[in-house]
Amino acid sequence: MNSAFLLGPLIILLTSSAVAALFGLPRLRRLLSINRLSWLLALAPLSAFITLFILAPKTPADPPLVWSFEWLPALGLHLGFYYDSLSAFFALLVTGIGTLVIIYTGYYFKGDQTAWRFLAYILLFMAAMLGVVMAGDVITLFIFWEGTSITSFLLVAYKTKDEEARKGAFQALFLTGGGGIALLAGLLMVATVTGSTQYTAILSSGDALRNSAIYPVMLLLVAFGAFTKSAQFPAHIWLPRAMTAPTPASAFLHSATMVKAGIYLMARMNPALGYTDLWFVLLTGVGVTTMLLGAYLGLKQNDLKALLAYSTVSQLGLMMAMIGQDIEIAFKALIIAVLAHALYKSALFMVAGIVDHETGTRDLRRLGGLRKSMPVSFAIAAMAGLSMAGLPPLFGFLAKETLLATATHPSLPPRIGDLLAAASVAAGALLLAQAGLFVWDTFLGKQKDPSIHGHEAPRGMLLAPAIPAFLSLLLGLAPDPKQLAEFLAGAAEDAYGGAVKVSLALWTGLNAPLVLSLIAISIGLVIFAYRDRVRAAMMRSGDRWGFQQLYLATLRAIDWGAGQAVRLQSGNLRSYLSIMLISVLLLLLAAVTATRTQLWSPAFSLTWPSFDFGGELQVLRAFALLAIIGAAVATIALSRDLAAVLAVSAAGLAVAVLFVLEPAPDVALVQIVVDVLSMVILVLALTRLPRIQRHLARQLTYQQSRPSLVRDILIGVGAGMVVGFLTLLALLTQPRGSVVTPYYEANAKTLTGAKDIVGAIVVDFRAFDTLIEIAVFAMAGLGVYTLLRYASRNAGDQVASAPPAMARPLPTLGIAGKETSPLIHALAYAVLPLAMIIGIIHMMYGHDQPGDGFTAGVIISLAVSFWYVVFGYEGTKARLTWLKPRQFIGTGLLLALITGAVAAVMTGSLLGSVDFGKLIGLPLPDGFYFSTAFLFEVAICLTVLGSATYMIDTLGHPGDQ
Amino acid sequence: MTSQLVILPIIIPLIGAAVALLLRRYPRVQAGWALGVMITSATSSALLLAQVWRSGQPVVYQSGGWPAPFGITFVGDMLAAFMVLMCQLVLTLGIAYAMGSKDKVIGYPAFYPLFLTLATGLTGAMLTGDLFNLFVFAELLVFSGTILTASSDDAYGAEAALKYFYTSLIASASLLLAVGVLYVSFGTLNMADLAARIAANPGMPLVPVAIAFLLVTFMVKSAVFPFHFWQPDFHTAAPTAVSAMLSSVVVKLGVYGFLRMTTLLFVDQSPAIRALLVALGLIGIVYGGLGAIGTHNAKRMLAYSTLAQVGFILVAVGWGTPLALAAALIFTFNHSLIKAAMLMLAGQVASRAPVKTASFEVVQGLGKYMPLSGALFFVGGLALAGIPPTNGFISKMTLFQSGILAEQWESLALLGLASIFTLIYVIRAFMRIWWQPAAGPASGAGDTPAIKPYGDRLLAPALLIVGVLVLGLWPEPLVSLALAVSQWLGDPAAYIAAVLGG
Amino acid sequence: MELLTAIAVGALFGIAVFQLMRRNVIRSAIGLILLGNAINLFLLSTGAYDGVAAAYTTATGQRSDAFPQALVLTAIVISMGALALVLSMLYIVAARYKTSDMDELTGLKN
Amino acid sequence: MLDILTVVLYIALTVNIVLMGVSLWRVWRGENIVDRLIGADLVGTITLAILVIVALIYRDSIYIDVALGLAALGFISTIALAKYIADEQMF
Amino acid sequence: MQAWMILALWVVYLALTDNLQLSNLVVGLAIAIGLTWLLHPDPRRIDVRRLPAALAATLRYALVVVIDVLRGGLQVAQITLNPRLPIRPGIIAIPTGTDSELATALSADAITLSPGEMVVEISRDGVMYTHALECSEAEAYVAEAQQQREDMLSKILP
Amino acid sequence: MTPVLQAIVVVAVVVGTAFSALGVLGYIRMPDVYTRMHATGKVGVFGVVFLLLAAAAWTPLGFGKALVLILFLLLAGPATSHAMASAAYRRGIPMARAVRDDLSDLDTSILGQQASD
Ligand code: NA
Ligand code: NA
Repeated sequence: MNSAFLLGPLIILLTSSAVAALFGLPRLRRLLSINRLSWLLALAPLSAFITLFILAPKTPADPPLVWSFEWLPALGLHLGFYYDSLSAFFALLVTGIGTLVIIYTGYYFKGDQTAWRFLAYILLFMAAMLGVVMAGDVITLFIFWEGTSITSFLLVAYKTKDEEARKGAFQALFLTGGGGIALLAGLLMVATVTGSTQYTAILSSGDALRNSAIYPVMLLLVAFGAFTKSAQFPAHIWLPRAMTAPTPASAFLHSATMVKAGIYLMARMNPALGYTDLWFVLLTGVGVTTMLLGAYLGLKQNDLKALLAYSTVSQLGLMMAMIGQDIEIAFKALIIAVLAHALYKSALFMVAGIVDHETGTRDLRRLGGLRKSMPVSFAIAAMAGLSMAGLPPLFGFLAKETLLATATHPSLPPRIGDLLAAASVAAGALLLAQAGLFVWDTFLGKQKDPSIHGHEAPRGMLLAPAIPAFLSLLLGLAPDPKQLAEFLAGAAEDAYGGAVKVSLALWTGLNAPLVLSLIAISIGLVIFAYRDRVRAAMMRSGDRWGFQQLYLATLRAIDWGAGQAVRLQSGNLRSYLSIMLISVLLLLLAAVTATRTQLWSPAFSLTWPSFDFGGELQVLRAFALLAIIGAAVATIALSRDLAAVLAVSAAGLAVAVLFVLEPAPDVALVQIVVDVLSMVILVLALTRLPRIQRHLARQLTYQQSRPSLVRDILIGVGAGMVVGFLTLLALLTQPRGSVVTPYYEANAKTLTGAKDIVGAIVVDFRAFDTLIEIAVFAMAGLGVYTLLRYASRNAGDQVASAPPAMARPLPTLGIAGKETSPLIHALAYAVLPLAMIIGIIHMMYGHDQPGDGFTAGVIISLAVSFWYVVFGYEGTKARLTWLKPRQFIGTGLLLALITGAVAAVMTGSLLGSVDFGKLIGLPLPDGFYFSTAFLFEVAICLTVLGSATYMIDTLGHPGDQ
Repeated sequence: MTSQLVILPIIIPLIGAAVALLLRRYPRVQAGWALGVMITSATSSALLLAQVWRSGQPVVYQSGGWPAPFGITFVGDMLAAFMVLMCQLVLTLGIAYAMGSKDKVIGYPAFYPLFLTLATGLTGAMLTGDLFNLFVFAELLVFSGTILTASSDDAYGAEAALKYFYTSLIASASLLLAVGVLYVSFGTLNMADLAARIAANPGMPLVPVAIAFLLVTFMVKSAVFPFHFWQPDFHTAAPTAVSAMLSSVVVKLGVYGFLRMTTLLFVDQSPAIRALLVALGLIGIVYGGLGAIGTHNAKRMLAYSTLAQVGFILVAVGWGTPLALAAALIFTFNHSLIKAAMLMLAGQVASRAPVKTASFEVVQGLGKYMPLSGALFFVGGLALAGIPPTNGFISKMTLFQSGILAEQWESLALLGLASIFTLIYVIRAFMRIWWQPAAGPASGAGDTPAIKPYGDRLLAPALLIVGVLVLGLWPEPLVSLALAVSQWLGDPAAYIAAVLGG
Repeated sequence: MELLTAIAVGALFGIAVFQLMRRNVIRSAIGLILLGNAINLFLLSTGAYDGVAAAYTTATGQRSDAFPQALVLTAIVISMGALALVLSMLYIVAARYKTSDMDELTGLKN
Repeated sequence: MLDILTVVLYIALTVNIVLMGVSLWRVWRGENIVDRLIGADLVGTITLAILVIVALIYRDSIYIDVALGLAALGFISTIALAKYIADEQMF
Repeated sequence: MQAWMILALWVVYLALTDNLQLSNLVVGLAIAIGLTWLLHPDPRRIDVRRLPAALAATLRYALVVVIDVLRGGLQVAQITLNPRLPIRPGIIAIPTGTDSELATALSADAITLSPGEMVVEISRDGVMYTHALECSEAEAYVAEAQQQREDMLSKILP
Repeated sequence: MTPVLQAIVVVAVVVGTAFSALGVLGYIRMPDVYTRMHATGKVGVFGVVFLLLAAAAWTPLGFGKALVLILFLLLAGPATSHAMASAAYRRGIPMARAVRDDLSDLDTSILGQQASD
């Protein structure tokens, strides 16, 4: 048999889901009623069922079908299938019941043409579920596993408007998703120990796995994943709340399939991970607790589906407990229990759906006496209910008998056996009572609510539950069908890892299990008889287990944490800054102390300013340093903002003096032009603040709570000490060497023709820095422009600026007002051309003297700003029509890049150095080279001019377009 | 030409920006031009990666023809080429989104130029082999991002941008201090040269100081706790086309930086750095996850989510084994696609809201009219939560696997626990927008919903989600690429030799 | 002299940081300028040589280290741009949120 | 090497430093804003003088180029500030 | 005016570059012409025949200003050093007859340059409101000096 | 040649610095901002101009450059003083010991108003 056929069912189901989804298109939707569509779509699971049946190993001796392909060779991962009896058993359940559910769906949603969505989801779910049970490796398993979680989420929340539905779906996803994370980790650990993700390897590596040091962890993780999925205590809480799903989904997911995924997984892993004490204790403990708890809670329910849900929880616990055992019969019990449960529970769910559908309620307190109006439903319910109650001659009886046989098996440790037996009896009794509740109180007895009138469901709808219910009876009555027994034995063997004998004979003689069974039945009947009183007492006792409360509390805790987390995001920039700066300081402290770094060298010696003659420049330096400190302090101490601006400007000038003394004339020049430009735009910005706000701001300067002031001072002192100390280290470190500077010094003249080494670095050696730097500057200017001319206008930002208050309005011309005096005009007329010439000289001869394209651009733009001051905004615009900042920026950047590109063509290197003048033989003035560097300077100048003009222009007149 | 390949991804967007600036009178031409530029640029980065991968050698380019370490070297090694391709792919889709966006800011003449300089800054910072040059590129990135956000239609854009810019000052100052300290100690700023000299003389006293400052720099860039405060604001208030870039690729600059620090510059000192990264990553995972749950706005939620997702990446970088580094890279790549798509979708929903905001109060229930967005968002959400068959699953799987192999049990446990947060916020957001009935302004009067008939176009996020699924179903290329990159990262000597020897 | 330089640079940096954290937005912008100045002075102090002559090829005597100077040139330009950008944002803040108080800029939180 | 020119230059430098100090003091403690502005302008001018003296001491005209920049720009800020003081607007 | 400007810019360029090579002359002229074209001042023609006289007047004007300035400088020095600070400051109105903006500007410049006087405001009809340290004596003297300067300026300016 | 040059330079430096000192002295001694500007204006003109002349003689600085700078200062200095004086007057900063004020007749606003600072 070609194992690739295994892909078939999956593809069929996925395709059918896509087909259903296509009916989301209105045009298609009109073609078929939802009823017919589901009949049509039911062919998909049916054909999958048939295919799987054909492919299935029929006896324990048949080898598994294995198919895989290399999915992620880089990590050695495969995807594939492993189709043995266990897989086939579950796969056939999935597709078999799936077929019925699809048919049922069509009736359930009759007339609701939007139900294509449901069909698409449930078929997708079916595919995922099939993938889980057929997976050939843990990765494939996990992929489909998560697929079932997601699709079931969509199904549970199908009635999206219903808050309960959303909550239930969320809870299910939260728990199964959390389990999924654990499962992934666990499975990856398994794969790591095994060295392979594939079952073929894993199943034969049981000893390695059990002996691994991380065995407990991986087992707990895998089990946690399985427990959440299979609603095991304490994750059982999601299942009843998932009953908000439309009944077809509940029937399928919450009885027959998805909740069994955990059972399947643990059964699958049993040969690899089982047979240890931990395994036994864990599965038995959790399973038994779940079994009892589910049975107990089920009896409390008024909602038919909730009742079924809890009884499902109980059965799942039972199955889990069986897997925990290490005896053959437990696995026989397991397989039979799964089958029995799938049959009766899906039937009951579908009947519950029919009742709901036909009467409009699922509330036991309102239902009753439907036997007459819904006889077929009653018959189906009765059959399935008897099976659930574990009464002969139904298949459920066999399941219970086998379970009790396991519990009383001699090879079990005595106390465990007693415990298991007692639990089984208790659960069996409670389940019987529940089954009675379901059947009796719905169909028999008196009609409780006269407004409820039952109608029998359509035949097709009845067909779906009838088949599994009838099978429950058939399998019970059939005298030990050999082939089926063989098949089930195969499945049990795959889970057990050894031979299992399965017979399906109902009657095994009068033995301990039968006695126990009779006890259970008797107790169950008593409880049923006194159900009203029992249930009332249970209701009074409240939800003592409180795991739902625990879940809600967990969510609340998370939400509380979330609230705290976002509260940290207080919105206060100053506190952000202080936290960050403190962190920086701590990090530095940690870095230095952790590495036990000796920052201070004993060789360091401090020299004081020497006042010997000839060292007077040192005095100037000392003065400049003191001036810097003074000016910086003044920026704090001066209460007027304008005075503080003057102080910062003075500090900048003092810094320039220090640069001169370095000596670094180039830097000093740039510092000066930038200082002036900064002051101009700072004052411009000051004019943009409304006076009221300016006054408020002034009051704010010293308005601060004492703790925060202390905090800021400490941060300032800390930061200052760090940088001061670093400066000291930088100055004292000896010998200091530079790898790069000697090269620049040696090659500036010869390779770039520049006397000015700094200039050579800026426009030649590290031209790329400069290129990007001017791009930054360009974007800054453009940004100012965009923000103030576009964003601010669009947002309707308004500065409520009062008209300028002149203390003395004069009719004469001076400095104020729209028109300034002729003397100042004359200066303006002189300064712009002068600035341009100076700028041009900076560009032409910048490689021999301080100044470069940047200073050129700033100087010219400052001259332009002076025009703004002198002639006013409109006046300047009218006079300097050639001043187009955006074009300047664009052209400048482009020119720089083109220059670089031309150099790239000519020298093979972007921003390389080419002297065109020399190349063409142009007779140029000494010291002027018509070279790439010159063009680059021009480009810089244009860009900077454009950008600085934007800054001045828009900060001065933000409202203008 | 082959070595020029490494600067093309930098230069093409820059040229594009300059030209776009001159095209302001023709907005459509400008937009088309920008897209063309970005596609070209992305193609060049793909070629770069192809060449590096094929040859096994980094493409080194000495700009201006000056030999290293004297000029500025650009190095397209596996890491840089990988990151750059990722960035440029997403940036291309960002432009595509912008073109279909209804934001007013898109219409400003400087929008596309700024977008392109953002690309230049990001790309350049990753390709440059010089620490100071990295500073300059990072500034270009900061400036472009700041302006784009400050001019956002969102009224809080300016506030967010201001906060970001102030925070970036800390990064910039730190980087410059690091530059100074390294220059004092080693006399060079070429990263390969530095790496060689630091390795030769690891005991230089100022090295820990430099490490601390560089860490701060990249922590700000990647919004690592406690340098993250700017991030939720900034990524929320930015125009959607931009915030999708910021939260997906731009934050990865820090990740790049951490990788360079631990695998090239400070190999000897890396154990301590790694330990710190693991701790910070875990804090980020918890904090970001909680923040995403606690916040009130879909875009903001995704921004917080980025804090957490970067946390996952940092943990992997901190583990530092070859597989962990590969996992970090896979995570990085996948998250870029996912987060870009998610933010675009959140923005798309906001673009149809009666008041343009992604605030849950406003967009609640709007999804009813946007089923396709919902489907895409759902798939994206699954990817974010690491659920198959999306690429997010591949990220999570390789991450877990690497943690298991590295036997990092404690961090793995915390990481696993906190990853449930993702599921919580993604699902809640999805349910609130697409399932919960509308309330507030969106509910409108009577039957007519107060929803704008047209919003941003879905093409870009749809393409991204297709990518999310394709990479989830067929992860082989990405995984083997990431493995190749991580293998390359294990050999700093090759990087140094390629730069200094060539 | 080194000590005085270090103290001045440290003081400048510390005051810059302090100013950056003022409520008054103008003071904060002033802090930005001071910060740039302090960092540039620090960068210059990393120069490898105690120069007595400017870094020109024609100079005689020990030249100052040209390399940090080139870096400082770039840094100055960038901080200038930063100032302009910050000021324009402060304008919007004043116009849009009607405040000059950093503490009132809390529209974005949680 | 202590020729008279050197002595004079150093004295001039010292004097200018003192003058600068005085001017800075007035910027700090000016009686009104214009007074401070005068002081600030004076600071600029004295800086200019100091730059020229430094150029004379180094005997290098490079510093004059720096001075040229300051000279060509310093007054711009002064006049712009004067405008601002006069009517709270620059333009 | 344009030729004046070209000439002035050319001279300034040459002075600043300190290079009289032919190529630099050409480059300088090109720059001067380019800048003039860019800034396009009032297109007033100049009379070439008046050029020598104008240049001579300019020199004399400069000399007068320099002498004024030096003399006044010493005066102010005396005042400043005098412990009694003998000043009688005030603002006086000095009318000028010129209507040309440039002439007004140059006059104001000269007045302000001379120590002891400083133009505070200028009325639209050319009256200089001048702050003087010694306003009682200054008025007549200043007016006279102003007349002298105006005569010369009228020769210089077209 | 050099001694003569040195002598010229010494004189220029001494004169220039002396004027600067005088200017600053006047800045301190004069009673109001207007009178102070008279004094400080000297620094810009004399102090710097003489130093520039010295520089032209003593450093490679060309005379042409120095001359341009000087001429420029001769224009910019007065203009600056003028602007500051105008600003002070318009701001309403009072004159001390003033014996007359021809401008006050033109002042259309309430006289005697004092500026806040
Ligand atoms: Na230069
Ligand atoms: Na005067």
